[in-house]
Amino acid sequence: GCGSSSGGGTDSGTASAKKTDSFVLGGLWPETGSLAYLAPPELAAEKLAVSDINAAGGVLGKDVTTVDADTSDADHADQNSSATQSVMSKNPSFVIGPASSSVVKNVYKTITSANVPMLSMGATSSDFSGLSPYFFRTVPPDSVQGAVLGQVIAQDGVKNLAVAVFNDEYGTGLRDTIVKTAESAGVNVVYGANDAFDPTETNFSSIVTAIKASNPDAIAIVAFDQTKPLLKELASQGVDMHKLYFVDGNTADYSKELDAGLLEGSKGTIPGVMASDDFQKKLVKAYGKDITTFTYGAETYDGIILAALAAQKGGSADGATIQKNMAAVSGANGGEECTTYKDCVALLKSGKDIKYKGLTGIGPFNKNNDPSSANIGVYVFDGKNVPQFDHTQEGKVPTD
Amino acid sequence: MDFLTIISNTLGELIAPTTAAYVLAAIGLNIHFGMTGLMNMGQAGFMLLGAYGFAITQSMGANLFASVCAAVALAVIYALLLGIPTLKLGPDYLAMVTLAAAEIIRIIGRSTAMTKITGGSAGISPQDFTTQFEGTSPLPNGSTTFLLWTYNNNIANSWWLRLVAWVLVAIAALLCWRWFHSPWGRVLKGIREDENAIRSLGKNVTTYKMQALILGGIFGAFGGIIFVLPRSVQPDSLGRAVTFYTWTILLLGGAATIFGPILGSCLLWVLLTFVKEVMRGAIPDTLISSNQVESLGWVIVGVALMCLVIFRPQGLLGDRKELAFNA
Amino acid sequence: MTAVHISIRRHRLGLLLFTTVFALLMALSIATPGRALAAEAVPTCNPTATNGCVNGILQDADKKPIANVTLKLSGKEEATATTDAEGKWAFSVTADGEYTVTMDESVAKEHGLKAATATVEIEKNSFDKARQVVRFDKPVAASANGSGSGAAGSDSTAGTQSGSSGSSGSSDAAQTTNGSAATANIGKRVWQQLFSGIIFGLMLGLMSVGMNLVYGTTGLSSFSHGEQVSLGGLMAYVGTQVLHWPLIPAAIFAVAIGALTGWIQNELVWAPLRRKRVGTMQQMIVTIGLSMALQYLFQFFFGGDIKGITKSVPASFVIGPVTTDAPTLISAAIAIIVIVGVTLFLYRTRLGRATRAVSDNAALASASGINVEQVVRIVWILSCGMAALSGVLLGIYLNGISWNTGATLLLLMFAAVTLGGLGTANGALVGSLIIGIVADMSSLVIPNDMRYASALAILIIVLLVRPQGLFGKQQRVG
Amino acid sequence: MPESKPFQDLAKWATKAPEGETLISTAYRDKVSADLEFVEHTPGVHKPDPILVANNVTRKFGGMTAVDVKHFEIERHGITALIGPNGAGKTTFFNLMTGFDTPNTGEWRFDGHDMAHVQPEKVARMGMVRTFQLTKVMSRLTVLDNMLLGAPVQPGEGMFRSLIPGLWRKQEKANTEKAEALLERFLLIKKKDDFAGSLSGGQRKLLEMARALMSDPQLVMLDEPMAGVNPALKQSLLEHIMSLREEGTTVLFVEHDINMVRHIADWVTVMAEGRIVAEGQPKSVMEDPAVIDAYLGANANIDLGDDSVLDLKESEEQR
Amino acid sequence: MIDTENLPATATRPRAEIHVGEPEGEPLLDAVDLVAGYLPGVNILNGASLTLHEGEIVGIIGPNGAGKSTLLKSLFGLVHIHSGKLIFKGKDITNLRADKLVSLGVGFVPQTENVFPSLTIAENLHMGAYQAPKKFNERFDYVCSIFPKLETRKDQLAGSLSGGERQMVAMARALMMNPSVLLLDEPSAGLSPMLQDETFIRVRQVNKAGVSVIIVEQNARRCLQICDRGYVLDQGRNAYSGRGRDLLEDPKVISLYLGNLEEEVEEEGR
Ligand SMILES: Nc1ncnc2c1ncn2[C@@H]1O[C@H](COP(=O)(O)OP(=O)(O)OP(=O)(O)O)[C@@H](O)[C@H]1O
Ligand SMILES: Nc1ncnc2c1ncn2[C@@H]1O[C@H](COP(=O)(O)OP(=O)(O)OP(=O)(O)O)[C@@H](O)[C@H]1O
Ligand SMILES: [Mg+2]
Ligand SMILES: [Mg+2]
Repeated sequence: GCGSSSGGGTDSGTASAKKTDSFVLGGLWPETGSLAYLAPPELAAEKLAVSDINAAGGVLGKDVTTVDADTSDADHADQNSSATQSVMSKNPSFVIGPASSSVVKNVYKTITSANVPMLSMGATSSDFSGLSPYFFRTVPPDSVQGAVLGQVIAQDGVKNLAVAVFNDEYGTGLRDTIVKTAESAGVNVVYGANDAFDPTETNFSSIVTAIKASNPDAIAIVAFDQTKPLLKELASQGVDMHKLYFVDGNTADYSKELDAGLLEGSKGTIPGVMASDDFQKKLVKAYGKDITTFTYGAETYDGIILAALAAQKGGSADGATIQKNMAAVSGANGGEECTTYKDCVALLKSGKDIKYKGLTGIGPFNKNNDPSSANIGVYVFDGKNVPQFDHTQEGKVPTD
Repeated sequence: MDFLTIISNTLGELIAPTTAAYVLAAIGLNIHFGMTGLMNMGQAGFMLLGAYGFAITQSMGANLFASVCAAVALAVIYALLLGIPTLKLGPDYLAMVTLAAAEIIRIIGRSTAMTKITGGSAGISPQDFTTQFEGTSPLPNGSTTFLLWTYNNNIANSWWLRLVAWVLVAIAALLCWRWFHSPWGRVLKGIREDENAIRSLGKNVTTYKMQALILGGIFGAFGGIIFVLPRSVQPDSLGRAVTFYTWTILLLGGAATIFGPILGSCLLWVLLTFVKEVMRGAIPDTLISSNQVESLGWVIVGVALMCLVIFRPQGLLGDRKELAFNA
Repeated sequence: MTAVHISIRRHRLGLLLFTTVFALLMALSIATPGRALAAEAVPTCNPTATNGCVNGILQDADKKPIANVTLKLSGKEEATATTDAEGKWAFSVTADGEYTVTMDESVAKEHGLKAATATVEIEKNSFDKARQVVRFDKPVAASANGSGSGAAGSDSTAGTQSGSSGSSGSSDAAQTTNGSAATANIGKRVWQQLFSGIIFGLMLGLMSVGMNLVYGTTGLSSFSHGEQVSLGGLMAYVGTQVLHWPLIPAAIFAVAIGALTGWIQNELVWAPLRRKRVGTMQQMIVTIGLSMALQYLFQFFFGGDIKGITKSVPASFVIGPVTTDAPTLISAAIAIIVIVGVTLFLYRTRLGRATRAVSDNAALASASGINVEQVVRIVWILSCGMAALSGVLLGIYLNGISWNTGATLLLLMFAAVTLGGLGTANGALVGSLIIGIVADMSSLVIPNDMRYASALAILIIVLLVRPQGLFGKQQRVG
Repeated sequence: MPESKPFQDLAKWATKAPEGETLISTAYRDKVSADLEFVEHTPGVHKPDPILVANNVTRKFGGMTAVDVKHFEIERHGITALIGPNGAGKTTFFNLMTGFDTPNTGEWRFDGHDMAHVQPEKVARMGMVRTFQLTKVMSRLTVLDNMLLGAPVQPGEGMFRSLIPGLWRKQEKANTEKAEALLERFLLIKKKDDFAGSLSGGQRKLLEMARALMSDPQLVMLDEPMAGVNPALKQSLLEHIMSLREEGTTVLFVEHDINMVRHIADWVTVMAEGRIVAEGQPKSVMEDPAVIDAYLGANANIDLGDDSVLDLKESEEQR
Repeated sequence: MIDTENLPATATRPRAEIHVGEPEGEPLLDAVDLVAGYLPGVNILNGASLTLHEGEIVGIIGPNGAGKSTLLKSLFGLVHIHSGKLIFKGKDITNLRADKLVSLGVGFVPQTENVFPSLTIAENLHMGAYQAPKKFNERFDYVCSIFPKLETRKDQLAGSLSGGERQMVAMARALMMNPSVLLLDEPSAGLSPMLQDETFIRVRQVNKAGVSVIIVEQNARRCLQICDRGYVLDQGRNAYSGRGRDLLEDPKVISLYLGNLEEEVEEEGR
């Protein structure tokens, strides 16, 4: 009878059940390993969020403190656990991270069973909807972005589409929706509907040969950092580089990596309203070092702010309280819209209900603790290979 | 820096299920390599098969015992398939074949073509296969603090799992002790030294090697089950790195010793956690960024491993004398 | 195709469904406050909170845009639009509900379009339905879903796309298209993939020949050899991108650094270990530790992302059935020259023979007057230098190098040297070529993410037939 | 008359010999010499009571024929010496007989069983045990463990049975006693708890031979057992070999020490270039000019300290 | 007493004139009270001493495990000498690296593992001439005159050779470098009687050409026949030493180390 993950063990000794006013932010980041390049924007966002919160008077009048650990990647499952243990041993009020779906799978039970709410900024797997009352995410499931990109592809008149996708939960999940949407809108998927390449792939020449031989007039690339060598290989085999489609994992500034003009006209989607230059600059400043990708930066920031607001609203920084108030501060019950922690706290203090509208532009948490609605920004690469904001599309996240 | 949590986290690794899982895998490898001289560079393959066997049958609703049997059966079948053609290979070649075979299992397991069975790269989520195990726990719900450590009683990385894991380790160690000091163990050691000599004395070397391969594989499968129970089944989590850790554990502790794998595993994970915890606490991120701190932690662990072997090449419990007769 | 029949059979049911849904929606839209404004034709439409889009692109079967065709939107709101020079047209609509787009039948006939009418459903709040793309060029295969945005069956009222029911159908359809396309493509791909397999094999050969040299001299399988490769690539990156040197000096710098690390690690680690007569197994664990330390050291300095050594993409040209470029050919040439050089060194020179003698029996080699330490030192320097060189070439050929590029290729290097026969020089080359070709060619027949499995399977199969590898020699018993 | 008594009884009695006595009976010896007395001295001759019979066994390495034995028999309970120049194919012949190598052609029977394609371990279990010329000791096992491995059929060597010590303790003890007695005999008892890898070259030879004797084989094939063994010890071990026969063991050995061959062999077979070129009683074979020419050499009975040897050599070279 | 130093290298020394004890004069190689062993704390040599004069053949015999091979290996820098002194041509060579000794003109044939199995015979011999590759052809012809088989089999891998053939390769390899001192560890083991004799005669021949030889043998009688002086080693110490001939006839040496198989066989024969 103790099988449920939703924590039967309510009041037996977990520190998070006690009322407390010190908000301890636990962070699980992929600081080493194959996803390590995702860590800088996340860490920067964490720093920025914490400094914003503390600048606005902290949570419940106290500064937020952080405890961080490196989960590494799924290849180091042992590190997933020991990092979690490391963070949990410091009694966090709330845990932000990990970003990758596979790592989330490895750790979420340990965290949620201790009644500590956790929020993933990057786990897009649709399996995670309603995983646990203590599991939240600020990123919409992959079906949302996939649908938008699929339509963008169809709308551009693409007849034959090739999809280069890496075999990872993120990649194949997103690919499936893109393919489904695009096909139903009349696009012929000539490559990649079932084929994927290994995430550790380094040699893309035969993959590109296969893509080229399928004669696509546009290529969607669903990958992370592997995109860089893949792009060059595509270019060197003479593929039309102006009709590529990117996703949030790789819609990035390629001005340093590629010759100017190479990607001009290609498009990409990123969840969230336009990640403003301003925010990017702030991240770089908070991090103290140059950051090349900004993936999941905004999601991280919003996640932390939401948790801090939840604690503030509930009047205690323990896990159960935060969990109870997460939906409320995100605006599930309506409330006055506010966009910064400072403003939101002010509203809360004046006894109002709030609706935090953050950088990601997501709607309030729905019953699955997913964002109920989301924004998908569509970007077009300019002559310097930098993605420029084109338009955004908003919509409801399906709940089943 | 908070020393108490550093110490409790570090020492927590001593009893962690992961540590126990590695002990089991290393005990298996000890039978392979320490005893029989089989250079199995694919212990993770056995672990992955064990984990798949257990988790897939669990998610189909089989009972616990049947699932464990399935895991063991998979390991046995794999050992047979691998062993029948390849046991005649020289040690270095066998190493390569086992490494390749384990990698093939992982690649096939994670391929999109297998999504229906193994879950592909997403693997199998814990809610699909851990509930039954957690349900067998006699412990009450909630969490318990014992000495320095607080863990949930039943869920995920729990006391119940720790209990089961270490009881398994104890049984495995006991069995190994019995085997190592029996004529059977003596034949295996003889094969390790010179299989042709053993052949000339009328022992069926292939059978013995096969027995060793299967036995070590079964321990590996148990290690795999324990490894995935607190987390999820993901093919990448049981890849080459795991085999390398298992080897490191075995040789750190001392090959062909009973307590070597246990000590080696404890040492490795304690060292790793200690270094990383201290680094997290000791180096302010103003100096270098926190992901650099984490990388530096790994660098130090790597160097520490090198030093351990350099300064104690026979391992903690190994016999220095044996080194003198290394082939 | 049966798709058409299916959609016709569904007609009645669809009609029923449609009427109910329609009625419901009508009721809803009446209930909503603020009556919808009229639809309008716009140059481009993007859905927002207040408007949805019905848009598309009018192309003929050959994907040529059809300009100046008038399209009529009817349904909840009405408007007309004319396709532009690219064939694009768009309606911005404000009310949720059914819309039908119609054009002149004659146009459809003239351009061989599938239909002249399409009905879609707009729901502003939904990602799936805020925008509906209508394309009359829709191919038959995709319409097998029976759902879609309506252009399928000419006069079909076609239900709105229903998320889950379509998914299995769509992937099946994709499989068939993919399958037939694949077979047609294979002919085109064979030569190109054979070529890239050979090139990759050569790179692999260059990488592994150094590893094989170390194995052949000391019996040590070095797990840190992958990191030596990464090091070469990363140092070239430092040279070209950080220090802004031209490629050649950067490459020389990288090789020099690689060779230096070989020398240093021999002096600091391997020589003392040999002096203590530590077994190769233990030394192997040290290489695992070293590999770990190096990998994270790279990550410490270079971060986790992929670094490009060169920025620009070289101009490609076509030779016979394959497309290639100059750097690739030059890299291949360098690889061949170096590998052949090493082979000649091993079999034709005194020092080369000495390395083999040392691996057989170091004590006896020393008793024959060979300075064993010297030989091993040279081998380490050579091996690490070649690894660095291969890292540079690889970084250029693979368009980037990261902290773990070498590590991901390590297994293939091992496979290559084992396949060829451990410790044999030409074995490493032949083994690498086989592995490279099999890995690259196998994606013609099996899924891409399994292609390395096929290379490893080849290794196992070869070893079953020749347990000592292709070039290895069997020892006698007794 | 020894022949009137059943051998078996004698053999049993022999193992229970009183302390101090080495050679207890000469029953088998007498039988063998009686049997061989009238056997013709031609290569490939038939013997009255053969234990091993080989026919047309050939083995080629590349272009070279290492073994080409038309017909060969070993007399049961006899001590047969196999001699021949280096590279004659003696070791290869051993390898073929014991299944470590497969011949290109030929068939051979041991005790009436066809031995083609029989695995080496099976061969050993059938009672044909061999030693290796280039010694094979289990380096990282103690000398005693090396010996115990030589003991045949041990219940404790089963994977499951080994878990229950009760099943094998008793036998283990008996084996240990036997091993220690043998080690005593081979002057290795002091080294019994040392790793075998630490033995000197000669000691390894001794261990190898002692180990082969642990299993009381029917036919023991010794490949240069005494090369590198101290002459004094060698001499005392020869008696042991002779006593083996009285326990029912047949001995086939390769040796380059002519005195030893003369001393203990009942029958000598000479191999050269893979073929059996001569067979017979030691005395007569050693006098065969062909054997002297190809194997013993002209200097066999000359004091090498003599300068005449050098002069002879010089003149030979001048030619 | 002959002044060996001043004799032309090719001169024949009448055996009768060799003194019972050691010849006087500066020894070529002098090992004094060597203590050496493989493992820490276990000494195999417990103060063994040995002297080799220019132009001598010195034989070492002793029971198995006495430490004869260890002595040779320690002379050659392959076993660590814990204490004691080792002088070669007036220079201290204690624990000198083996390849350095080779360049000083010392050659060594180990007892076991004395060939490179994965090299061909020719390559093995190349290794023998490693420090003087130019002389290869000349020396190759020389060793092939001793062991003609090597010439015909020169491309066969040493690992596939028969025991005796290996021994030939080992001996030939050492002769390739044209050493001035030769350390031989059981060179005759595994060779056919004819080749054993041949080996001993060749040893005498090279000795006559000016090479000083230390030879360890279990074929003790043959060995002592050709030795100027002999040592009997037991348990890592010198037990007896003296002229080869004298040792050969010493009853104690015979009963403890040499045995009397030969006589026994001869008696039987009669
Ligand atoms: N695997 C092999 N490959 C090539 N030649 C071989 C192989 N094994 C043996 N030979 C050759 O076959 C011949 C016979 O070898 P074998 O070992 O049987 O000789 P032997 O009679 O035992 O000699 P010895 O008295 O020197 O031990 C030798 O010339 C040897 O070189
Ligand atoms: N590698 C080793 N490690 C430890 N002990 C060793 C080693 N090699 C030899 N010994 C021991 O040293 C002693 C002397 O060995 P050594 O080889 O010198 O004997 P030896 O006189 O040459 O005997 P043999 O005539 O049998 O060759 C032996 O007792 C042996 O057990
Ligand atoms: Mg032989
Ligand atoms: Mg010796």
